[in-house]
Amino acid sequence: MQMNKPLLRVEGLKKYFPIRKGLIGKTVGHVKAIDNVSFHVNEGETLGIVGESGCGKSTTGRTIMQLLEPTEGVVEFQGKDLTKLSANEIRAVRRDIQMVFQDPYASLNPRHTIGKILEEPLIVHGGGSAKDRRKKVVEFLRIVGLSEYHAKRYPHQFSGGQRQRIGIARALMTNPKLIIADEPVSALDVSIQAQVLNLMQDLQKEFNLTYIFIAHDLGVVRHISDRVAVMYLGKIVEITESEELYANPLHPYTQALLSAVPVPDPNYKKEQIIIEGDMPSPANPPSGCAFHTRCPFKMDVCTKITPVLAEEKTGHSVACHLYTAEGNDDIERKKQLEGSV
Amino acid sequence: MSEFTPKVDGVAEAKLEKTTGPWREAWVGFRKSKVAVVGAVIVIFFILLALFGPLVTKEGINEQLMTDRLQPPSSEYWFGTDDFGRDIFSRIIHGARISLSVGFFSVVGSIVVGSFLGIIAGYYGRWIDTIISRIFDIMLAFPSILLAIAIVSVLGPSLRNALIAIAIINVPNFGRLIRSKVLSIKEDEYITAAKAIGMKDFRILFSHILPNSMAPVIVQGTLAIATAILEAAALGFLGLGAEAPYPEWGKMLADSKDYLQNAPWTMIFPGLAIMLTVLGFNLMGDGLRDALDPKMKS
Amino acid sequence: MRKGKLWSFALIMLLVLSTALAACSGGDDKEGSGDKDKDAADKGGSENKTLVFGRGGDSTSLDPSRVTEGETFKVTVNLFETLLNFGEQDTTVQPGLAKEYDTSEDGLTYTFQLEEGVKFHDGTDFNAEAVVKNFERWANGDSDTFPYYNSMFGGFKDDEDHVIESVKADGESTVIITLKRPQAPFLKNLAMSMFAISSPEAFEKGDDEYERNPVGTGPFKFVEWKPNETITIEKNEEYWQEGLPKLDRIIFQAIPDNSARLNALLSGEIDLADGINPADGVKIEDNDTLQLFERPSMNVGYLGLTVTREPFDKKEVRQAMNYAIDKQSIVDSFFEGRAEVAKNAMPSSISGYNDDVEDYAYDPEKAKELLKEAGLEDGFEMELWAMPVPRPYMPDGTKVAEAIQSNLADVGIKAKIVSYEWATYLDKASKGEADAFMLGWTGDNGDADNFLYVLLDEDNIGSNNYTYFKNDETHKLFLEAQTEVDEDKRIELYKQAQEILHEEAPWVPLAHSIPLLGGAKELTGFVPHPTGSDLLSNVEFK
Amino acid sequence: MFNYTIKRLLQLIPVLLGMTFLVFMLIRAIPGNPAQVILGQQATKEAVEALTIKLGLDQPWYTQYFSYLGGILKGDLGESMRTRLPVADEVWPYLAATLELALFAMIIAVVVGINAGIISAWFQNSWFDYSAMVLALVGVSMPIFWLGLMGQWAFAIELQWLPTTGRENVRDPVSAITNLYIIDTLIQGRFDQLWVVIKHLILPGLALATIPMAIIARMTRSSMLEVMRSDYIRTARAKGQKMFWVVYKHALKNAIIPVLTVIGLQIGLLLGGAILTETIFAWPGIGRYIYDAINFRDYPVIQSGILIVAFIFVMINLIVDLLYGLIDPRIKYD
Amino acid sequence: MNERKKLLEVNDLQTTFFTDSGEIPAVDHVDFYVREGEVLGIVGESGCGKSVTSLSIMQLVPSPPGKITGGEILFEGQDLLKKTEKEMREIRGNDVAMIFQEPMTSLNPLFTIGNQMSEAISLHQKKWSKKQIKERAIEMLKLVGLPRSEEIMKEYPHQLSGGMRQRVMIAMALVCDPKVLIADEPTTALDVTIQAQILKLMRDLNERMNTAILLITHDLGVVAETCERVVVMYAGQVIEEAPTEEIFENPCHPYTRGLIQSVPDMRDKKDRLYSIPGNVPKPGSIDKGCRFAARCESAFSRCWIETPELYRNSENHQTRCFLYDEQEGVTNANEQTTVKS
Repeated sequence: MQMNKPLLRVEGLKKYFPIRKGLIGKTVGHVKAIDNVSFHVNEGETLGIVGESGCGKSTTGRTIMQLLEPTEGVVEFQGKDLTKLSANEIRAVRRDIQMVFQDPYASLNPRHTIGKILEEPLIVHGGGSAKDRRKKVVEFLRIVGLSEYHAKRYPHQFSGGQRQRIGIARALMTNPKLIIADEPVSALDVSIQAQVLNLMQDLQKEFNLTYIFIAHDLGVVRHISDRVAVMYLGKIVEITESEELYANPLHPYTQALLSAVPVPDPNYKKEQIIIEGDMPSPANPPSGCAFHTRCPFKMDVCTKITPVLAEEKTGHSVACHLYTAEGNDDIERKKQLEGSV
Repeated sequence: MSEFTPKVDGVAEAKLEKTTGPWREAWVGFRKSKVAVVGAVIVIFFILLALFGPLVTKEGINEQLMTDRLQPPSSEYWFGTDDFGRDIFSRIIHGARISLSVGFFSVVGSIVVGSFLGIIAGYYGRWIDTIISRIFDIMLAFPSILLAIAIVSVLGPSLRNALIAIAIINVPNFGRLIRSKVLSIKEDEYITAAKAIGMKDFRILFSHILPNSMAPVIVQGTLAIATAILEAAALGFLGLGAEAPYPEWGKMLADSKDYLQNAPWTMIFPGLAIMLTVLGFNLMGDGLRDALDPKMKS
Repeated sequence: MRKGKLWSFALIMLLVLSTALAACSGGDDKEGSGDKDKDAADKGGSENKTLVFGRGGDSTSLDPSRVTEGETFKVTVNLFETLLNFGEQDTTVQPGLAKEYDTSEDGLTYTFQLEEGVKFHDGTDFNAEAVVKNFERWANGDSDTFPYYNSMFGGFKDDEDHVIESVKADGESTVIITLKRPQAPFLKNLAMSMFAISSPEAFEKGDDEYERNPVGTGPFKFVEWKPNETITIEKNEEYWQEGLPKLDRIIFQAIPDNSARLNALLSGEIDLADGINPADGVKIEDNDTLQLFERPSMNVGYLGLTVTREPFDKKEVRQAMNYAIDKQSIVDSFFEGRAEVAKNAMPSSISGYNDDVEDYAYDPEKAKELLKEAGLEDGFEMELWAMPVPRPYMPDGTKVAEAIQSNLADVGIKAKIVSYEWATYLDKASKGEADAFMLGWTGDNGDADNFLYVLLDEDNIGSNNYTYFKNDETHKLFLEAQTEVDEDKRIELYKQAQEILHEEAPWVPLAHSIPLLGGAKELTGFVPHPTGSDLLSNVEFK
Repeated sequence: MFNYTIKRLLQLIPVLLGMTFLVFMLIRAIPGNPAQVILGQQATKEAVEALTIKLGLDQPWYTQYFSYLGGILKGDLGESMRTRLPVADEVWPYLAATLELALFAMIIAVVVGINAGIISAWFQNSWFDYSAMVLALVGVSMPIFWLGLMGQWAFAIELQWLPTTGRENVRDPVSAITNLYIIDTLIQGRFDQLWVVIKHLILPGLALATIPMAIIARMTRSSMLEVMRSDYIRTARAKGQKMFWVVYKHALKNAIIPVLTVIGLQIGLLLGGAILTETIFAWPGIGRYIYDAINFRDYPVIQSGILIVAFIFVMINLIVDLLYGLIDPRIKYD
Repeated sequence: MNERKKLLEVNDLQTTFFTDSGEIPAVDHVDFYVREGEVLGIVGESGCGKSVTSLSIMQLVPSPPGKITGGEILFEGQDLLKKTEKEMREIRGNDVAMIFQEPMTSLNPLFTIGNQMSEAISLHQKKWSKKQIKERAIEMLKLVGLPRSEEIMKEYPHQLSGGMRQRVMIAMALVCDPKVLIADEPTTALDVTIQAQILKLMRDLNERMNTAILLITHDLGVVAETCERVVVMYAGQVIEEAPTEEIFENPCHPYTRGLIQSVPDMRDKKDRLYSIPGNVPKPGSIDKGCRFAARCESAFSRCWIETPELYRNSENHQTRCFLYDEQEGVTNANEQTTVKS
């Protein structure tokens, strides 16, 4: 499955938001929303991006879409670097990359009927006659589990789950290859969330879609993803296949994250690693490894040198000094660790 | 909001087969508000008066009958006569046409110009925004009535020029409103969604941003008509508005303020007419706000 | 924290309470604040010796020679005196600071004998030297500093048209003025309040300083000026005329709005108010505590027809306008009868008035006939300019305009009423941009020249001749009259001119209004002067 | 906070420049020669021409503008063409008169308006709420010149409870120190005069207060209603706090910010917009000063008068903005 | 466990919202109880009435439009619904305290933490001096794990992170040693790592101070990790009630079962999630039969006509489902269980 060629390749992507202060709005610093992120997505697979709020996972999605202009880096889609395209060319590419948003209500124009909302991508990309378009709208309404008569209604007349189906239908209208789903189920009730996740899986098979699935819920991500990237403070700290990640997390943050998720089984006794404190501000990230302020295995080197994402095992990369040469030099610490892990 | 607030969305499957668009919903909400309905009734009453009143009143509202000067209200002259012996009742009815037109057209004028500037400023931002916003700031820094007086002074006092002056002083209000609305809608997720689809800016502007910023404009517009009528009356009162012999209410007040003690009806009725009309628009505006744009503040 | 809150809450409540209290206790005080205020003021003496004079505007200066505007003279006439005075209620020439005067045969030399022992308010002596210094001051000025001097005496020291050759002191109390050429109204000019004699010591400190701190010889001394609010003057104890003035203090209060001023009078806050609307005259007459004063008329209100503009370039049309307008009805309604219907360009009180002129009757048919003769049987459209501000000669321009508009409509002339604010109005009218405009004139010195020449001679086109009327015959008559020293001959010349003006009809003369004042009943000795500047030294409360 | 203040002050510069320019151009667009007006109807043509030159009115507009601007920078607001006094010297009494009236009106409007709004919101849909809001609506719909005249007629002329016009009993004038007569009489311990001054303030003050009072009441109510729905109000109640303190401590402080904005705007409007009230009550204020100046085409007075009013207006809004910072710690001005 | 006294008893509680579009019974004949020192979970999806139930106990239901229309709420044997507003004020915050979902908005943004803490104390400890109050506040802040408690007293809510704010909320709620703490979705708005911290804190406090906790949540994982006993609500009704282990091992109501199966499990990956069809009903939209019938795969004719009661299927397990009505026979239920799990 992973032998497919990459559909999307992201290399050294950075997105800094300037912080302006003072009399003339001088830039005094940057919020490093994404800081040197690299990964690739193969055709037909689902890459999950997981992390806590403020880690930059949504910004990553939007930067790939070129909704935000990247500060630096390469976003290569089907061999084309999107960052180098003109505005018009990007618009054309968006036929192939679509997005599904978190808030299914906010992402639908309240003054448009569902029919109009679904038709719009077709109009924008010149998708056939009015009649064809309407036919296609009805077809996709059915595909996502809604009915023809829903086309005449307005977004507020639908429940959250139905709206998310509409959002998904809209993304499918132009037959895209890649769908970036930004927290598509986090606003939904559990029973509805399951429906939407199932729908997304079905659609993936049917239309050979590639997903980038951004979420904070580790359970959901695990369920839907083939590979998972864990982000912390604008950086990917670990990326690997999902089975591997959940079975054998390498980064202390991943470990803490996994252990923090409450499991709906009172008999399941896990060893809880509760990390203290909060995520630092991305405007003023800690030096060295961004996680060192909360890391239970902090070494001296962690405060000084930023660890690089490197392949620890085949297909399993991690950015942590526990697995780097610099880290290994910190032998005393390493020894202590061996006992505790 | 917390979950106990009944949400509309659940209704969908169970009850509504009929399409209810946002405008229809607003209409339903509007009808429910007693205040709004009272306002609408008053406004419609004055609109009908303006349209058809002149057909039923006495001929020659400007006909002067010096022998009948300052007659108190009677069966012949319902509201009495003024110092030219003219029938105040007929004049007030004709005056409705003037006040309503001034209110309506000045506000339409400010909306058109204000929207244009506001959209440009809000959507394109950068230096265009800076310039337009600064101009708005400058205009808003003047007390509006002073600015109106100055403008009328330049153009010469007349009804038309009063209308223009009122339109001008209201432009920055609408401009700012639209600008802020555009700015906030621009951040809405469905705009991002539209961009993600690959939609062009121009189309986003006209198909998404404009229709969604109309609600507050309609509300503000209704309220602004109320203010505009008051401002026109104030200019008329200062002698900078309607020229004689137009039966403009503010001018009628100014003309009769010397008779307050001898012939109070000459003052009371035009004053009441102004107040009622303005009240009508204010009530209606309030109702519209609740129906269209519950989050907007006065 | 909560205690702090409580305090601020209490403070707010206190404020509410005090506001409410203020409103309520105002109600308890049945006597009325006006009366109460008066009581307070009266406590000093047994009788009221303070007069509050409510008027339409504030003075712009207290140096009368520097302005042309009436509100200033209302005050300065009580602070200063002129060499000669006008009569109590007319414009005949009476002795003032000069107890005697003498005119030479050729009308070029005037000799004045001054009152002796008169002192300025600053204690310096009034004498011939002081008079000379005043004249020198004016003659050395320019039209900005002394605008009236310029208009009345033909310019300044080095100007060719300057009338005055020299002003010389002959001893302590004799002044001799020599003219370059005869000027008929010369003595009347000297009686105008702008040529009042100031203390040289005071004005030598600087003109700008002086106009805030006037020093004259008049019955009252300057006390305080609160701009746009009040000017207070008080009794000059050293005044040279025995027993005068009778009041201790006069306060001129500016109340721009006519109704507001009337209201203040009704409530007793002011004792005397000018600019009473004709409509309110009856109300004052009917009021037991008030009395109405009529100021003798020395003005004319007219509808000017710009003769350079079509169709008013045709005499028939101008005459038609005269026939079309029902002046009597206008006078009855908007002057409430407190005006004389005008037929000439000057009021009847001025010598030279031609009563033989027969006025155009109100005759719409005749008007239509004349229009037909002029080839305008279908009428025409015109702009009718209405003054935006009340003036003594026209208490409510817009209303009169509305009445005229209605009259004109009867003969088929569609008039659109146009108004600009006052500055623009005068400016545009003087440029001849109006078809027909309402305007008027209040005489400065009661001379026919001050009406006929100033308003209707070609020399004043672009200035006060707004109609652009030009007539060789009248021009000749006016110039002749200016230098004619023989009074009877002058009168004849002006009468001739009025005949011509009547026939040519550049105006529709409307009315000579009688400006009204209202005062408290117990006020005595108040005699309104036709010039609008009232000497108040004889006024007192009964 | 300091930096923010400075920043806002600097941002004012272009606005103020724009304002001077706008006013300058606007009044020069008004037809009519000021020299004519100054000299009056009786003046001769030569006199008018001479004065025109003397006033520099024959100069091109930009020369006039820049010399005016230059003057402002030196603290010279020009000299009234009519009274020949420096505007800077003569403007204060007018400004003070209006300030006193506007502040008096504003205090009434704020005290009554805010409390009415709070109580209306607290007892939403009660009879008080309904009647207060109907009154408020009538208030904003009221032509104040009409209200003022009616009030004058009723309370000053018919009932004679209050004086009709002016600021003081002119027979017993207040000796001006600050020109704010309430303060002046207090300083001098003239409580009899203070009482008279307050009586003079009541009618015009109430007329002027009507609209802001109504607006403030409506604003407070809607703002309070919104705040009352918020979670921290629920928290405060869950602690067992009394409703009175929930409303006046927790809710009011949060609800006051939009109300402050309105108050700031209204003070500004009152300053220049009081022309009608000042006319009716013969109040010697800045509105009339400017209005008269427009009639007399007294350029320096119009320019500087409007500039002063606008400047105060802008400053009040700045103060309001800074107040936000004091009330709301979330607004960090650094 | 059973010998512990019932501290709070809710019997037949009905709370109705009177809206323009009719009466909505948000809480419909709800019964449950909390024992001393116990952690009871109320779990359900949005709109099931769990929050209104908790607000009803505090009598803080926004009124209008809401009104408690029936039932009783016994606290230590006394009916809270019969208390005056003044008496209720004495109980609120003192005997029964409450914390809310949004720590961001539940603290007044314009007052310092110290001010808000002190307010909570001084309202019920009227004789305490300022110093005592301050000391108590600082002590409580320390207790909930806020290290810089003295500084925090002077800070404003916006200066704290979400997790810290929720700790402050908890400290504030516990400041008067309440007997019951009602926690309405206390961790929903927080990130997982922070959620883990807060849950641990609540468990610790429960043990140390023996405060009974009524934990309202939609997250079954949170329930499994924290609660002793669970009440499941659906559409305004209690549909199942049992000890936590029992619920997860032997869920009886088809809804509970469906809910548990809908949650993507972190531990092993299923190909497809179970999903309950249909949407969460709007409160008040179903007035006849079982509220869940329309979505229930086991529904039979009776479910559409009669309204089920809570049937007791074991000593401490009740279910509102006809499958457990003795009339229907136990076999029915057993069959269902085997089929489903």
